[in-house]
Formats: sequence, structure tokens, C-alpha cells
Amino acid sequence: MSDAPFRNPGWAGNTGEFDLSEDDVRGAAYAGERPPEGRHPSTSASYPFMLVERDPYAPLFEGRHKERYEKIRSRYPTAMAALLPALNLAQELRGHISPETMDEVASLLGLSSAYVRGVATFYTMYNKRPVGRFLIQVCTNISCNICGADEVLAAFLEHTGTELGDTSDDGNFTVVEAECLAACGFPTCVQINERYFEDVSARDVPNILKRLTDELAAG
Amino acid sequence: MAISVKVMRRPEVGRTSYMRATLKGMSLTFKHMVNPTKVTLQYPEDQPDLHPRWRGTHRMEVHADGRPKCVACGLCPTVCPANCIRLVGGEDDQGNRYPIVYEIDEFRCIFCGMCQEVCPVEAIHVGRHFENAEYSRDRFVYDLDRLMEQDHPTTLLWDPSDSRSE
Amino acid sequence: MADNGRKADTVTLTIDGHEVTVPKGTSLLHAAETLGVEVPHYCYHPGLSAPAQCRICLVEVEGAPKLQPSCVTMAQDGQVVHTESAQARRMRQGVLEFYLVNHPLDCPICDMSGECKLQDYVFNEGREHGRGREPKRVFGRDDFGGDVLYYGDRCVMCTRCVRFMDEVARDGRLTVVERGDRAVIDTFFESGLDGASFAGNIVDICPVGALVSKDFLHKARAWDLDHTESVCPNCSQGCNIDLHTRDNLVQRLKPRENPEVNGHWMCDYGRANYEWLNRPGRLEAPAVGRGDKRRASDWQHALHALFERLAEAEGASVRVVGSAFSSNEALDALRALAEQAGTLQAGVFRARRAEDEDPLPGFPILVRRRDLAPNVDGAGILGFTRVGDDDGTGGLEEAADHDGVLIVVGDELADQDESFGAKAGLFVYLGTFDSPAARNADFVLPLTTFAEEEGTFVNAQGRVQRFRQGLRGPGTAQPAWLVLGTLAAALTGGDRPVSAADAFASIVQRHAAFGGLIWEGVGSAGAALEAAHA
Amino acid sequence: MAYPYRHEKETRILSECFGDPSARTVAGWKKHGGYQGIARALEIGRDATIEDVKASGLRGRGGAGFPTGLKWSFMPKNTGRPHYLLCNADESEPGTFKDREIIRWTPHQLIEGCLVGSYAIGAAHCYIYLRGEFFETTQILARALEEAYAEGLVGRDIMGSGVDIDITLHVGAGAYICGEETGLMNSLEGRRGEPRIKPPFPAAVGAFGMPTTINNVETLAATAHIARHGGEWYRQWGTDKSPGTKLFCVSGHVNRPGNYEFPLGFPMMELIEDVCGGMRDGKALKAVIPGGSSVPIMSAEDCRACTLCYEGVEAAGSMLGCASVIVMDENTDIVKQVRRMAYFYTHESCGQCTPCREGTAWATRILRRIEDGLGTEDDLDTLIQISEQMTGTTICVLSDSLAMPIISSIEKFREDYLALIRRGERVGAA
Repeated sequence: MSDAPFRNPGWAGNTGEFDLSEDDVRGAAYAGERPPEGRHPSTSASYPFMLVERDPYAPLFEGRHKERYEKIRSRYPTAMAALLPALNLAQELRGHISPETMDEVASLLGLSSAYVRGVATFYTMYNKRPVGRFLIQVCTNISCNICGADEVLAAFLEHTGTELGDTSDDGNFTVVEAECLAACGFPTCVQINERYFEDVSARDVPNILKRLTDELAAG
Repeated sequence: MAISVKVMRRPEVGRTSYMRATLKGMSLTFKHMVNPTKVTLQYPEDQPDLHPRWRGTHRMEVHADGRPKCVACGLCPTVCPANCIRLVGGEDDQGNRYPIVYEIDEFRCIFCGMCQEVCPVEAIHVGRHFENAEYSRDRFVYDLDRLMEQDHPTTLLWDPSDSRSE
Repeated sequence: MADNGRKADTVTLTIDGHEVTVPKGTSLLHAAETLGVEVPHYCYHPGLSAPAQCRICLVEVEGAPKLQPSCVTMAQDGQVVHTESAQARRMRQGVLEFYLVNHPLDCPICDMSGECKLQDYVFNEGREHGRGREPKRVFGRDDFGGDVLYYGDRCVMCTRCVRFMDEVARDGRLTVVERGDRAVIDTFFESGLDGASFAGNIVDICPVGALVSKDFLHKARAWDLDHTESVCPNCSQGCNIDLHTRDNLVQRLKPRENPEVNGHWMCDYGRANYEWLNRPGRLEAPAVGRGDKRRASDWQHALHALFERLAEAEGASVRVVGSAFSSNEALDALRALAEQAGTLQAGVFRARRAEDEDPLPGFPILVRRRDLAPNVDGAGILGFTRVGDDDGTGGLEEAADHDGVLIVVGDELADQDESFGAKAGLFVYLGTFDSPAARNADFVLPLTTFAEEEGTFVNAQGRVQRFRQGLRGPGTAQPAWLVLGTLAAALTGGDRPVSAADAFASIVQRHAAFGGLIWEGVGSAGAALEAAHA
Repeated sequence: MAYPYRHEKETRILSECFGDPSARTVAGWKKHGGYQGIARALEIGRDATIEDVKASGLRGRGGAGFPTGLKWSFMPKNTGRPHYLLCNADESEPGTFKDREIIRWTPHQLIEGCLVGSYAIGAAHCYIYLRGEFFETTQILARALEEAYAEGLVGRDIMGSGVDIDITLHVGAGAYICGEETGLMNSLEGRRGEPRIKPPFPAAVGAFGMPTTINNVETLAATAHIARHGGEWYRQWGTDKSPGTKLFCVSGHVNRPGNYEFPLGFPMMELIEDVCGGMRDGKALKAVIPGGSSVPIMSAEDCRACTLCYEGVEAAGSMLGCASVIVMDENTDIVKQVRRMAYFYTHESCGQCTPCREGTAWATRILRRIEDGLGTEDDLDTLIQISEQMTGTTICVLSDSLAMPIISSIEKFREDYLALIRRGERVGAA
């Protein structure tokens, strides 16, 4: 490992030993940008994005999003099965799942609102309240933990100036603890919105935050 | 079946004579003449020393803020063998359960102390107190306020592991 | 059914050393029940699906590697089951300990105390002392709306309530929110249970004090209540209920299981309407004399005088007004008396009708019927004609102006004025409450309500159902069948009925529809009428 | 040498293209022999494919190690009802990171495996249940799937065979328990991901009430190779009871953590010392969790003679699980790590069964108290008893998964607990 002052953080294997670029590892050629809506129904319609800018009152399931929803729906034998993808879609648009959102999704799928609430609260990825532009999820489970995840978490909290679960004053960051993110070989793993940052150590944290704010400034 | 007769032997004179008992009695009398010790308690100037397990007039314990400790669970009226406790439960605005009506008829009460024993929150107690004379019968029905006003010491319950209260 | 020599579909297994034969597809829990062995359970309820998640009904099945949940494990031939083996007991004790990790020990202030399954099971076989030293989690309480209050801390997450609302009420308003030890039952935020018409059942099926009735809250302790088998008087469905009484007052109504009528359930309308049984100001003693001449009397004198008046009136035209709240026994005795006393012109009754029915979707046999009285069908079968409007008023014009013998039983005549019965030669009013319209009555006789007497109703399915006496009648109030039956017997010189069974026997004699029924045969579950069979 | 770490002792079947972005396209994958497996399966027919998989002795790579061919043969035939294949890509067992690597380097490998599986069990629709967190992974797989659809490899009349197989990606939303097969089915159906009581088994009543088979990503990827080369070919690796190769996910205090593919039966110490470049900073080995966090912890002593196959790890007192080797050095605070695991299981418990809902939370609180130095020796007995009460009493095995590390850690590292309880010393917390 190098002691270079700027260590490009955020992707596995970034130890200076490999000739793979970040894009190669991340599959950025495939995953770097949002694909246009309405590609094949099996795929591009159904996976969620975590957008930086969200509108909690964005219209749901209208226009192209309605198309996306209908494609999702066509892949399942029951309307209920489209619930998780529909909630994913709603969260992509609105950033979190508010009671109103649950209600709208429920009436769209013909389910009871209480049922949708029960399902939405079961899964941790649905934000039940608004989060910052960047949702920073630090894995503190065992593989990361034995390699110092607690310090990484503490560093994130320190550098964003927030308490666990709270959103920073500028609305940019929410830091939460996450369970295993399935990148145990590259501890500590941090998921920021949809992106994985791997091999993160406490001293990388300022760099990561800087990179995020730079991205935000660049638009 | 043959009838048997049991023959009783007459006790000897030394056992039947009244002389011995008379002398013993007289000796006690004379002893007190010589060395008088007080046996009469000068009540009410002098108060009797009640045993720690004496069971008398009830009292209701109160919280620091003056609320009764009773949670109106209904166990004391249930367990009461004399059926002398009347209880109506309710709920205050903080959601605490409390007795709206709590009355004990001290006339009916047999002072068994089971109410104290059964109370889960140690609210109702029988007390080391007995002076509850009144001029009218209805004054013997103690309501909640009156029970809370009582300030006499409470009874020590019998503890099976310490049967002599030591 | 013809027995064509085929063996019945049964299995034989051994439970706790006793052999038992049960139909195929019976769960171990039920099989044990037939032997009188109660396997503790929370999530399982016979009226709901079984998710097998409370894990306290685990029993040891020989040959199975793990303990099996007895609520979903089906009995199989030759199985050997131990519900009381050391392993099963140890496990139950362990599960009970887990329940108490977070369950507040607030039995003294819990409304369920005394009928709580957790209390019972822990008392039976729980650990003597808990090992938990950690503070318990606190959820507080939540008003679900309607009559239901939720205490999250006491909840054992059996989800019976959620399943009831989903499967039986088909009204998915309840859900489990969150997961793991943070899970609670909740409605959709503030929407609550208001307007749900069967939600009261979730209070009944809650095995602990997590869901309690606001109406019953702090009213009485479970162990103080007397339970009487009865029939819900609030609609013609006639749900089987238990009257829970204390201090001679009805405290609440609880459904009693009857798969033919109401399953395990009852509607909130029926459940909530019991206060009229506790209404004070009842008629307590007979009175004789019209208007200002009315004088208090006693039964002996009043009945004697009434008998003489009836005997005098022989052959007169008779009109009777019955009530759909009266028992079959009362109505039939009324009719028998009227036929004896003269020529029966008409027997009528009035009853309120609701605008619609309210069925329980997951148990469609149970419907809150339109007729909001328990014995509308019985009155019809016994020859009474329904008159008046849907709100239970009107229709008594002929009776009001009748000039012969007029007998009113059980109808309070609330909409009638003081001129009612003014022209009657003889006006007898038997009721529970005095009424301005009874001013002209020559005799005012106090009656007991259905809760204060024994008798039968016929429900909308044509089913005769017995109710029993749960309360003491006020003063000298008597059952109507006794009063009317005694008078009729005096007129004919026959035997007077001394029990409701006698009165019932006379119905069976007089009405073909009741053919073949015997009092004992009606039992606590009721019996279908002949007409219903046909 | 390129990322990820490779080692010359590896037998690369599944991981051949790891680190090679070109294998992400259909053309790239075909260069490595891709889509020959499904072609051969279509040629030899369903039953023969199942026989091949049976003959290969492939055992499920998701943790339980159930023979895959046998599982497939449980599926009813000619029911007239739709069958489903579910691919379990909800990889969330702490310590496991193989499925993500398989999907993002070789998405077509998984697609091909899904085709083979679906064809073998007669399923016209396969759902790949992906973990919600796997954004990049999902996108790579989605693009690959789009391409496969476009090439006629998936969808109507695949490869001109007249067989229809659809593949849908279903993205989860963050729940460990959805990795349990019945929990996954519930989640797929749009319910809370609570495991279902068995019986009925998924092969009879599964997703949407239809016969269903669930396989792990690695299992399906392996079947693609088995379908191509035949069952006997696969048996050349591994042991008698554990044939084939396996990805070992090594994480923790080793110099070169990562996914390494070896035939089953590979010695554990060789994996740690040689393949992974030994312990980080030259520290001594303290403990190893050989199969993801749900299996008993092994002490350094237990590891000496342990070979990494299902029966070998079992002999050493643990379980192979999904072969996620978490290596801990002498500076590891076992009490803290067990507490962290307990917290994980508390957080992820679905809350249905009482022993799990209450037991995991209670165990966490006791462990937390011990960690804070307020424990007593009685607490250890209580923990063991709680763990025993949580074992085998619930619908799924989540609570058992916590019981095992608790019991084994107290057995093997009792001294660590006692040091904390008696003297307030944290062993290993350097």
C-alpha cells in the first residue's frame, strides 16, 4: 500500500498492484450512466437508482415512469409481486417512502395501505424519512469490523459533523451503519447512494467526502 | 363380651389438699404487698406497645406527588374474605390506572391482612393502630382520602423464612 | 349416511401414552385436545390460518429430528407424540422466558389479567425467576380507533389480529410494522380501525392484554365476572355469546364458539349494544287499575283479578302485541292465552330493520342481519305478523283503538300516546318499563328481560337457540311465559308451566315447525328447526 | 497479475474471467466457451441434464450443501402449471462476496446457468433475486441480459430450440432473511420477507404457489459448466462427498483477501498462509470462521488439520457454509465481534418466531453488557442456555446461526470472556 497523499479511494483492488482502471472494476462502461428508459422490460425498468437530487413530491407512475411500471408489472403473475419494484421506483423519484407514497403505491397495486406500510418497513433500503443527497452506509459487520470499520464510521461522522442517522445541516450527508454489503474482501466497504467504496480506511474519508462534494458542484 | 370395670386409684392427700394452693396464692399476694410492680396500663395516657405484626386500621401509601400507590388491580377486593373493600378503577390523563373509588368498611373487616399480602404494589397496608372509635356507623367506611391520610406505622408481614419476626 | 363398508378416513396415533383416533388431516394440537391435553399456543387460532410462529406448541414426535409445531403438523398413523417430555417442557419454558424478556409485568393494571394466556402458561410451567437484567423495551400504547386500544409492550406478536383482519374481516388495515424485536402491530399511520364492523374480535383473540377494549377498560377484573351462555339479542343472526356479568350488571358480551352460526366471532354492533340490559328504572311490582286509579299490587292479587277479568271476557275479540325481543316461550304462551280468552283477531309485533346487511366476508355465515331483534323469525313462525315501519314505530293503529281484550307483551309502546288502549275492554300491559301509553292498562305486570330468564330464540337461519339466566330480575319481575302460561292454565284447568322447559314443550306440541325438538336437545349450540331442514 | 488477486494453485472454472472486463459481453463470454452448456443441455434433453448434474455431485453453494441434481429431480413433471426457477443472488451472509464477483465479471455465466436450470426443471420463467445494494452488479447483469435477449439466447424460442425461458431481475430492498429460500419467495411475491413454514416444500408449493426451485448464483454458474462438459468431468476435482471446485471468499486479517477458486478439500492453512499471503503484519492466527458468520468459530488449533470441504470442516467442528473464510488475528476482540454478529442477527431477524425475535435481542444485550465490563460469569451460562433455546425451535435457521457462534466462542474463547468479566481486560483490543 502506498502512502501517497491522495489515494484515489473507492474501488476494490486500488492498491497500486493492478493494471485495471476503476471503470474496469466497477463496470462503468456498463453501469456508469443511467440507461435510457424503456429498454428491455426484464431489466432496465426494474432496478433502482439513488439520485442525488430528488423531489419528495415528484409525480409517481406518470408518463415514462408509468411505462416503466407497466413493464415491471408485466413480468410478474400477480400485482402484489410488483410491490417491491414499485417501491424502488417511488424511492428513486422521491428519495424516500413517505406515508403518501405508500398510499399511492397501494392504490396502484390494489393493496391495502397498511399492507404496503408493513412491507416497506420490513426492508431497510426503503428510507422511511428523507435522507441527505448522499446516503453513506458504512458496513460495520464482522469482516469490515475486524479491519477497523468502527474507525471509518467515526471518521465519517466526524467529517460530516453529524450524528448517526441524522442528515448534515447542508442536506448533503446522512451517515448510517449498514450490515454486510458483500464486499468483505475489501474492508471497509462503504456504500454511498448506489456506489460502493471499498478498501476505505479512516484516513480516506476526507478524500471521499471531497470527491462527493466536487461531484455535487460539477452537477 | 365381658364387662370390665376400671378401678381408679384415689390420689394421695398431698395432691388433693387445697392448702398448698392457698399458701401459694397468698404468697403471691404478700409478695406484691412488699414489692408492688405495675401491671395496669394507664391508657390512654400510656400507649400500649403494639407487636410489629399487629394488624389494625388500614392505610394507603402515596407517591411523592400525592397520588395513591394503588393501581386498582382488584386483587384486594377479590381476596378479601369479609368482602369489605369496594374498588372502582379508572385511568388518569397520563394513562396511569388508579382507584376512582376505594373504600374499606372497617366494621366488616376482620383484619386478616390479606389485602396487604396480595397487593402487588404495596399500596394498601394494615397498620399498627387500633383507635378508630367513631360516633356513627358510616364513619367506619374509610374512603380513599381518609386511607391516604392515615400515618400510623404499617404492619410487618409474616415472613415464612423468618417465622418469629427476628 | 349409508355405510358402504369403507373404512373411515382416520389415523391412530399415541399422544402422551394414550392412543387416539382422529380424522385424517387433524393437527397434533387438535388430536391432543380430544384427549384433554392442552398444548400451549398463541399464534394458532382455530378460526385462522396457522403460521406456526409463536413456537410454543412444539411437541416431541418420535423419529423427527427437531421438535414439531403441533398446530401445523398433521397427525399420522402410528405417530408417537410427547407433549410433556423433558425436551418439550424445557423448550416451552425457554420460549416463555423469551416472551417475558420484554413483556412488562404489569398484570395488576392489565385488563387481560386473569384470562391471559401468557399469565396462565408462565404460571403453569414458566421459570420461577427471570434472568433478564436488561431494561425492557418500551413502545407505549396506541389508540387503534373503534373500540380497540393497543399496548405494544404487552404484544407477543402472534399476529392473530393481523390475520383476522386479513383473512376473516378481509379488511387489511392491520399490519406488522418493522421487523425483529422492533416489530409492532399497527394500522396505516393515523387511519385506525374506525368504521370496521368486526374489529372487536381482535380483542377477543388477542391471547394477552395487547389489544383491549376501550369500553371494558378498567371496568371489571376478569376473575370477578360471571359467564352465562346466551344469545346476542341485537340482530336476528343470534350469535352465540357469553354474557359477562358482575354486580347484577352486564359488563360485556363475548362471542361463544358455534361453527353453525357465528364461528368464533361476533359483530361490533352486537358487542357494543348491551347497556339497555342495565337500564335502571325497571317495573318491579304488578299494578292494577287504569290511569289515576292505578294501585300497586302483588302477583297473587293481580293475577287473581286478571284471571277473573279474562274469564268474564270469554268470547271477546282479542288483539295481542308481542315483541321480537320476547322468547318463543313468551310469545307462544301469549298466543295460547289469547286463544283461550276469546277470539284472536291478530297477533302483531314490531321490530327495527337496518338499511342493509353486514356480512363477515371470511365467514359469510355470520351476517349482521337487517332485523335488529333476536326473535323476528320466531315470532313469525309462532303466528305473529310484523307491522309498522323499519324504525320499529307505527302499525299499532288497530290495537290502539281495539275495543275487546288487548294484551301487550314486551313492546314498550314508545311511539304511542296516552290514548292507547283507551277503548279496550281489558288492557293488559306486560313489560320491563312503564310507558305513558300504558296509562290505560288495567294491569301492568313487570317482566324480566331475556338476560334474566331462560328461553329460546329462533334466528334468521331457522335455528332454535337457548339462552340462560345471567342476571337477577328486578323486584318481583317474572318471565312472561310464567305469567301468561299460568293464566292460560287457569283458564283451561290444565297444568301450569313451572319451567322454561315446560313452556318449550308446549310450543313443540302446538307448532309443527318445532316438531321433534326437545328442550335438552337444543343444548348450548342450538338446533335447526324442521322447517329449516326441509 | 491483475486484480483480483490470483494464485497459481487455483483451479479456475467459475473465476476464469475474473478481472477480465471483456467477458462481460456475449461475444466475450462465447470466446471462453460460453453458451455451449445450454446448447448441449437443449440437445440432450431435460432428464439427461438433471442426470448430469446429479452425476456431478454438485452440492448447493448457498450454505446448506444440498445436492443440486437431487433438488431438481424433486420438481414435479407435467403438472400443467408454471414452474419457476429462482436464483438467489441476495448475497448477504457476512464474509461472503463471491456471487457479486461472479455476476459482475461474468454475468453471462449466471445467465447461462439460469437457462440450464430453468430448462432442466421445466421453468419458463426464472427470477434472479438480486440484493438491493448491488447497484453496479445489477446494471452489469441487466446489460448482459439485454444483450442475451437481443441475441436470442433468452426469451422466446431460445437458440432456435422452441423452448421459452424468460429471465427477470428482481431487486430486493435490504433484508438478510430474504436469502432464506422461503423468505426470498415471500419477498418476490411482494410480501414481508418472512420465511414460510415447511412443509409444503418449494418444489410443491413455491413462488406464487407453483413448483419452484431455488439455487444460489454459484451453483447455477457451476451447472453451466457441468452442462457443457458432463457430470463426470466435474468430479475430477474435489473429494468424494464434495466434488468440484468452490470459490473461497477470504476476508479479514490476511495480506491478500479475495475470492480464490480451489477444488473442495483444499487445506485451510495453505489457503491462509500461502494463497492469501499469510497473516497481515505477521501476526498470529487466533480464530477462523470458515463459512460465513452463521457457523461455529474455529480456534487456530482447529484449523491446523482442517481441509475445506463439507465433511472436512464438519470434522473440525464447524461447517463449510458458503466457504467464506473470515480470518482473525491475535489482536481480535472476540467478545466484541460476537456481539457485533449478535447485533446483526437481531437487526435482521424477521420477528416471526419468538425464540429468534426475543432471543437474538436479548443475547445482544447481554453481550453488550459483558463488553461494557458489567457482565458476570453467570451470564455466560445464560448465553449458552439462551442459545440452546434458540436452536432448532424456529421456522428458519437464523436464530441457530447466532447460537452457533455464541456457543462456540464461549467454548473456545472462554478466557477472553472471563478476562473481561473478572478484570475488565479486553483481550485483543490493541
